[in-house]
Amino acid sequence: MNSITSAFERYGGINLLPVLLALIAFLLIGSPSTWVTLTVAGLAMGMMIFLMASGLSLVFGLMDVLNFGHSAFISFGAFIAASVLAALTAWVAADSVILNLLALLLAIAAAALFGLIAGWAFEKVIIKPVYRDHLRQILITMGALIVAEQIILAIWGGSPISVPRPHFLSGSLIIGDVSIELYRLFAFVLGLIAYVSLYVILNRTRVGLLVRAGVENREMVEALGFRIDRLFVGVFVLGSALAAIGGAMWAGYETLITAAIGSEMMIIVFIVIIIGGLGSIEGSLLGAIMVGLMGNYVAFLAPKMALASNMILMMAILLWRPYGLRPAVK
Amino acid sequence: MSDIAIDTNANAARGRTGRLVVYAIIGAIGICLFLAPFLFPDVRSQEVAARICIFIVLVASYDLLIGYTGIVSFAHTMFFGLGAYGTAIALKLMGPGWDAILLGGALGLVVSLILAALVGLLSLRVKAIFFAMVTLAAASVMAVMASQFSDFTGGEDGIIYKVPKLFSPATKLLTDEDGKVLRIFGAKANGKMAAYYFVFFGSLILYFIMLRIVASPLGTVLEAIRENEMRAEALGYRVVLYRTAIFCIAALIAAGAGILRAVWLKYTGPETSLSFAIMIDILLMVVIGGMGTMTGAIIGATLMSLAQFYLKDLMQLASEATAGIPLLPELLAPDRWLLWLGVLFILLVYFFPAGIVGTLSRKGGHP
Amino acid sequence: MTSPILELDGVSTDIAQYHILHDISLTVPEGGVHVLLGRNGAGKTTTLRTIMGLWQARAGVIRFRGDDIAALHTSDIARKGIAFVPENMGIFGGLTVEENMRLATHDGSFDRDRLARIYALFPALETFWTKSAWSLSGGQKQMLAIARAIIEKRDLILIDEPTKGLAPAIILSMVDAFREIARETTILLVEQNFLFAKSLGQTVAVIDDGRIAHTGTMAELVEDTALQTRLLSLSLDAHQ
Amino acid sequence: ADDPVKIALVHGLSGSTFEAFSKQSHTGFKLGLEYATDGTMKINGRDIEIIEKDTQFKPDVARAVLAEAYGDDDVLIAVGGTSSGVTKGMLPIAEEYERILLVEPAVADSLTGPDSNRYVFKTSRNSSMDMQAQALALKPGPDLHVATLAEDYAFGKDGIAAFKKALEGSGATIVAEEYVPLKTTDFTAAAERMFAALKDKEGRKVILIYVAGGGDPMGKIKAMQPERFDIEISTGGHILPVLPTYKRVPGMEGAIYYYFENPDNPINDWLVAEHQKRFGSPPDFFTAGGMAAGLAVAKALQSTDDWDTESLIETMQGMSWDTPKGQMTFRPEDHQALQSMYHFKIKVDDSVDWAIPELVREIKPDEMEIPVGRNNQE
Amino acid sequence: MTSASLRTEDLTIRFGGHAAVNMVTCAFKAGELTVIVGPNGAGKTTYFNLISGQLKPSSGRIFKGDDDITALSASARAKSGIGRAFQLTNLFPQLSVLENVRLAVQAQHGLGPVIFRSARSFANLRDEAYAYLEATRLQAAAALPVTALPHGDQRKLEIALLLALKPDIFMFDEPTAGMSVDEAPVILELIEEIRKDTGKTILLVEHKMDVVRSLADRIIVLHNGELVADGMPDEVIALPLVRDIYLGMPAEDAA
Ligand SMILES: Nc1ncnc2c1ncn2[C@@H]1O[C@H](COP(=O)(O)OP(=O)(O)OP(=O)(O)O)[C@@H](O)[C@H]1O
Ligand SMILES: Nc1ncnc2c1ncn2[C@@H]1O[C@H](COP(=O)(O)OP(=O)(O)OP(=O)(O)O)[C@@H](O)[C@H]1O
Ligand SMILES: [Mg+2]
Ligand SMILES: [Mg+2]
Repeated sequence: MNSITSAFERYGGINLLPVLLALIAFLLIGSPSTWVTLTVAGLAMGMMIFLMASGLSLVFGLMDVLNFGHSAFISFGAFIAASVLAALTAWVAADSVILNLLALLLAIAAAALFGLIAGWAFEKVIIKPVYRDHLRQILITMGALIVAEQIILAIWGGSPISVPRPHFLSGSLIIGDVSIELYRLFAFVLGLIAYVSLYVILNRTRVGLLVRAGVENREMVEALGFRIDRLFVGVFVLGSALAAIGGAMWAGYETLITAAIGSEMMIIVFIVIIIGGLGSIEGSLLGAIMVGLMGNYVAFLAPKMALASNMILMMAILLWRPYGLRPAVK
Repeated sequence: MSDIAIDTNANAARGRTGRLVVYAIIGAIGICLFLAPFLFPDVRSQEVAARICIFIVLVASYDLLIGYTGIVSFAHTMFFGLGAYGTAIALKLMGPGWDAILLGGALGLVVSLILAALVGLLSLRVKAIFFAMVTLAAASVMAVMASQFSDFTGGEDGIIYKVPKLFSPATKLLTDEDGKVLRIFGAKANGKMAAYYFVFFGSLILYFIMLRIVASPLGTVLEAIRENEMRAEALGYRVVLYRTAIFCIAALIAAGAGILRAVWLKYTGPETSLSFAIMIDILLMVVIGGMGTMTGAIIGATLMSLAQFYLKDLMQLASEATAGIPLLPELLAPDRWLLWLGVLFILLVYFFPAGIVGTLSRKGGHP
Repeated sequence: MTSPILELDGVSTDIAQYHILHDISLTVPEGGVHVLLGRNGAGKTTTLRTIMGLWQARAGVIRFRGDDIAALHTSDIARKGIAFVPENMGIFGGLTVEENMRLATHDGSFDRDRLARIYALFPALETFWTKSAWSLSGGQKQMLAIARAIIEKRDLILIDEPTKGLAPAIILSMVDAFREIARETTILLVEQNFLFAKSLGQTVAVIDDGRIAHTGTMAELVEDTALQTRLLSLSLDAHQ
Repeated sequence: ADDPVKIALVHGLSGSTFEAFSKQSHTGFKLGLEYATDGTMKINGRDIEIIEKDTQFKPDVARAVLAEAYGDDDVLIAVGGTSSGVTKGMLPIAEEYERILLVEPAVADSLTGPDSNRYVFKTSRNSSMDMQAQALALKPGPDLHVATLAEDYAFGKDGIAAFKKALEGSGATIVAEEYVPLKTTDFTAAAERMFAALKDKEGRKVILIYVAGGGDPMGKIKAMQPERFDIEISTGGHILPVLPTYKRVPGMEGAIYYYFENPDNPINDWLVAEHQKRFGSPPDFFTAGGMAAGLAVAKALQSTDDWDTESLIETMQGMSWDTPKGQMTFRPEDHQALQSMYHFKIKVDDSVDWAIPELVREIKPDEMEIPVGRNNQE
Repeated sequence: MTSASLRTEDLTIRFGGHAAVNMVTCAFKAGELTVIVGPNGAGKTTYFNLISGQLKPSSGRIFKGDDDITALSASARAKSGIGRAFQLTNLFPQLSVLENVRLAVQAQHGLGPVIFRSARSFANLRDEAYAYLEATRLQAAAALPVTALPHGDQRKLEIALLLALKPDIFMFDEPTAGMSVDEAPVILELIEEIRKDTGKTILLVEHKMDVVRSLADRIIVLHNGELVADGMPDEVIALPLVRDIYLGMPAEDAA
């Protein structure tokens, strides 16, 4: 038993969980083509969830702020991207990959820019007065969420809005009986880029450390000569921008969006960051991929269980590791 | 030291006037609720008053957990729903009788108690955030079950049923010479009034039970657990048992509130007794009123319910009054009332950091 | 002596509605160890926190090297070269010992010589270098708090009761260490352990009930047992 | 000279994205009254006053405001609501106050079922109509193999049950029934299961999608290219904002409740023209539905002199009246309005923002066997 | 061995590979005041934590009188008469000073689970709590929240709580740390007071050698988790090992 666990640790420890999951699923599913289709779809789904969850994980895990308004950034990101794409219909529908890509990147950039600016304002007005006070955070961010959703309703109206998908990303890559949606491939790549950049920022600089220290004892960090308030703004803004990018990607995936798009994702986002462990983007990635894969496998093998699968996964992991898979903070 | 003494007195005096204000508000709300059928005979006010009564109980019972003991649970609506569905299903299956209310209500209470004890004993020893997630999971499982067993629960659509004759609007409690329903100050002494007083006194009893609990030695132990669990244990208090006990008590009271709700509404569905939206409402009411204060529940529940029912009308008036002015009428358009509710939350947090009661009486909640 | 590094002039501090410090005036000369004494609740901690900008002075001037720092943000005060070892030690329990130390450096890298000297002074820190700080013993936490303040050269270190909870051997070696540190740095020390204070201090100020009750040199105070008794009730404890 | 007659519109106007549907319904209702009264908004010389109430999409609020409308505002007829659950909670209030509740646009069959009562009339379509029409649009025969996809709750299951019933006797076979949890966003697994069930079958192979919420299952399954197994997708028509997503399935056939170009009658022509003129866009599902309700109220009021509830019920039972969707009839037993549905085929025209559900044929009420929910005659 | 009121047998706890308390076997008698000394990190607080139940041992056993209490929870041990004050102040921060002590008194009376009587109606509890505040000279601060107390007063409150539990076994973890010279004697007097009652056992962790000398009946020395010396104060202080690892100077200079 011990030798198994130590071998497990040696070859990557908990990072192997998704691989293990995929292996088990392979045995149960039987058909290799179906397995590949489901696995690729699950991975891409995981990456999109990662984009939405990582921001919250940073803010919640590092700054200890329970931001129920996070979903507003997802929604705004989605709607802004949709509007940009709608304005660039000609480019989106064009037969040129470059124009397609340009339109898509512009849409994502617009969402990210919004996330940065709105995140900054949000921190100043909403979050600042309530650091360290979870319940007031819930109240005030909930208030802000209502306001944000109403603003979306006022601007974009209540009917669903359809999001044009760039021409080069529609359809699937068909290899044998395997079908891989192109959009999911793109989401996967973008998620990976976001992950790597975040990893560098947080691990190659002292930012992560400082923020964690600041949550524990703000005064002491200031007495060491750091402006914790500016740091917090920075992290918050980063988290909001990620949420907005995630929302933009999600809008392209859903193709039909309503103002509730963000809040509908919140439960899954919370599950992911709790599975992953608060404050660590490695954890968020791991959690998101687990949830993505699990969702698809279970939906195929036992559709009745699909709804409960995420909850069960979360409970199982918490029983095994009460702080999640890779917490940055305990 | 002398300066400190003087200042403490001044502070205490300020706290005292604040507390007086709070008691005055509570008194006013209490009288309004007691006399609601006479003071506000219109239909909507009746609904609002009954809702306030029920939510005061629900919110106060939640405050036992979150404010007094520091337990964050998302399963409170689960117990509320168990009480409501128990009563509702019994009324539906057995027909409108007191036996159905008794049996269904008792069933709801028993199931709540068992579930609360299980959840509490199994998971109250772990970290707060984990417990919150366990309760969230439990609550969502319950919601799925309500949707799946639609033969009993009516699924998403809920169930409608009749209640004992005494509570039907057609019942005449008192009659005048012509045999018509007697009117007292414009209020009809009919079954509706009976139903309202059933809810009112039911809530009152539950509320008094909670008042006793928080003032009892048990209540002080709960506060100690909230403040420093490890130290409470070191003083000789079995923390897990206390937490489980209060979790069960809160669950029972919530289920009790659910019974009242089911009887009053004559309709039970996920949106009225099980949904996460209600959970959020409860949370907001607790925080607005002031955590760790039983009076906060009264103010929070009243304010929030009034806002949910009347803010829109108020805005209608404001919007009409400002008709000539540019921009303002659009911002005040009644359909945007939720926007202003959101703004209201934000302002409340700014100006009443410890909730209304907490801030007024300067008995700051814990940070 | 050279011009003072720190000067408090008529500083009064309120915490919430309580008036805690009244008209505190104090000069800390450059170099050496300077001691702030006083009984429990006298206001020593409050004085240090006021200097650090963690409480805002209601009135008065705080000059560091001639600049008024009373209105500055805590982090700016720290960046002027002032380190602070708070009463509750201010350890980041969620971080490792190493991470705690790293945050106290200006660029995240350590000066090997200084680190070696700190290891020699507090060997436990080397042993627990990669462990979470919350698992340290009470005394080890105190060591970490002091080590953080001296990991880089500072102009002024404010230390609040560093010897509490430390074993005698460590206190002894700290006397030497502080002497050495004080060669390049000025130390303002709040201390209850008169023995320790006596062996280090050059000047001394006594606070009572939020007011300065006495200022002078340590030598004076050591000589004058009557003064000791009056200010610190020292005679009550024959051993000291 | 007389007091105006009051009518309450009780819908969810805030708190859910469906509030847009309620607003369409209001617009339609007013247009209906306007059409019926030639713009005077007077019937039998009495003004009509419309009171709007917001249910906030909460059943308890809905019950309160409906009771308020009947009890305090003394309205003659109330119209609403938007979501089925909320509307179900409103039904007993109508009985309690002995006033008419006209259900529009909530769809559930159960609103005219055993829990309903004789004061409830319903102009909106119900799920059975959707699914029966959908089945007819598939032109079922022995070579047809269908896999169904629906959400796992009462609405989804009832819909599929109605669909299966409509196929009975046609020889068509259902090869798989997939139920996904509510609010599912990833349909890969369900699609794989349906592909597996269908791909080796001979004859026509169809995936029938019956998912009410968002999630765009049609687009997502289409992206997996079911045509490589010769599998077609079929789903019901949708509101205009959703129709752009149908551009991905040109040639798809199904049934739709309303598309402004499909019905051919003067009322619809007027509606389309007026709507285009006033709002710059064509009318949608719920505008048409609202208008049908408005016309029903107007016709009922115009047909009796005695405006009390009992005589109105008598008038409305079995009443036929003209709407933008042609003639509708309140079935006397359960007060459900029987109405036409439209068999369509998707046409993509790049100059139109959305995909056009081009009319194949009108499915008349008598072609569908809509189950009777209750019997108000007894 | 029955004369021992508290006894640990091969008591050991490991954190990872590191044994913070290692095979400590020791018995404490009623009426005896034992001072535990040792360098920082020697395992003194951890030893206390094991005895009072905040930590569970990896191996070894703990007896109170003749009963094996190794498996009991912290609360059960507190009820059985083992009381302690903490090294790092550990109180109920938002409650008032009086309320803190009242909670301890209430625990001692076993009145926690009472639901349907007002806590205020137990006037005796309040009076008793107040008496402990007087004993620790905290009566002036009775109404203040703990957060407003200066450090020294918080230490005193810690001790008031311990007194209120009326244990048979008192454990003090550096009670006078951070206390000024005029305050410390108050605490020492209190400890002397307890010692007069011969039924009580006192364990004290202390670094101030003058305090150690004036109070101790017996000294035990922990080093790296192991018990390295045990005996009369003068003997132990004179041991070269102790001077080496703990005092760091010739014993005569220690004062
Ligand atoms: N947060 C606070 N709120 C209210 N009063 C406070 C607060 N902090 C300190 N005080 C009061 O300020 C006075 C001075 O406290 P301070 O901590 O400066 O004393 P000290 O000299 O450091 O004492 P000690 O030696 O015990 O640490 C005390 O009377 C204390 O009650
Ligand atoms: N929970 C824990 N996890 C890991 N190591 C721990 C833990 N608790 C204590 N230790 C380690 O055990 C050793 C003993 O710690 P303890 O607190 O008992 O020391 P102490 O003798 O009380 O010292 P001091 O006089 O400094 O208070 C220390 O080295 C400490 O780092
Ligand atoms: Mg101090
Ligand atoms: Mg210790």
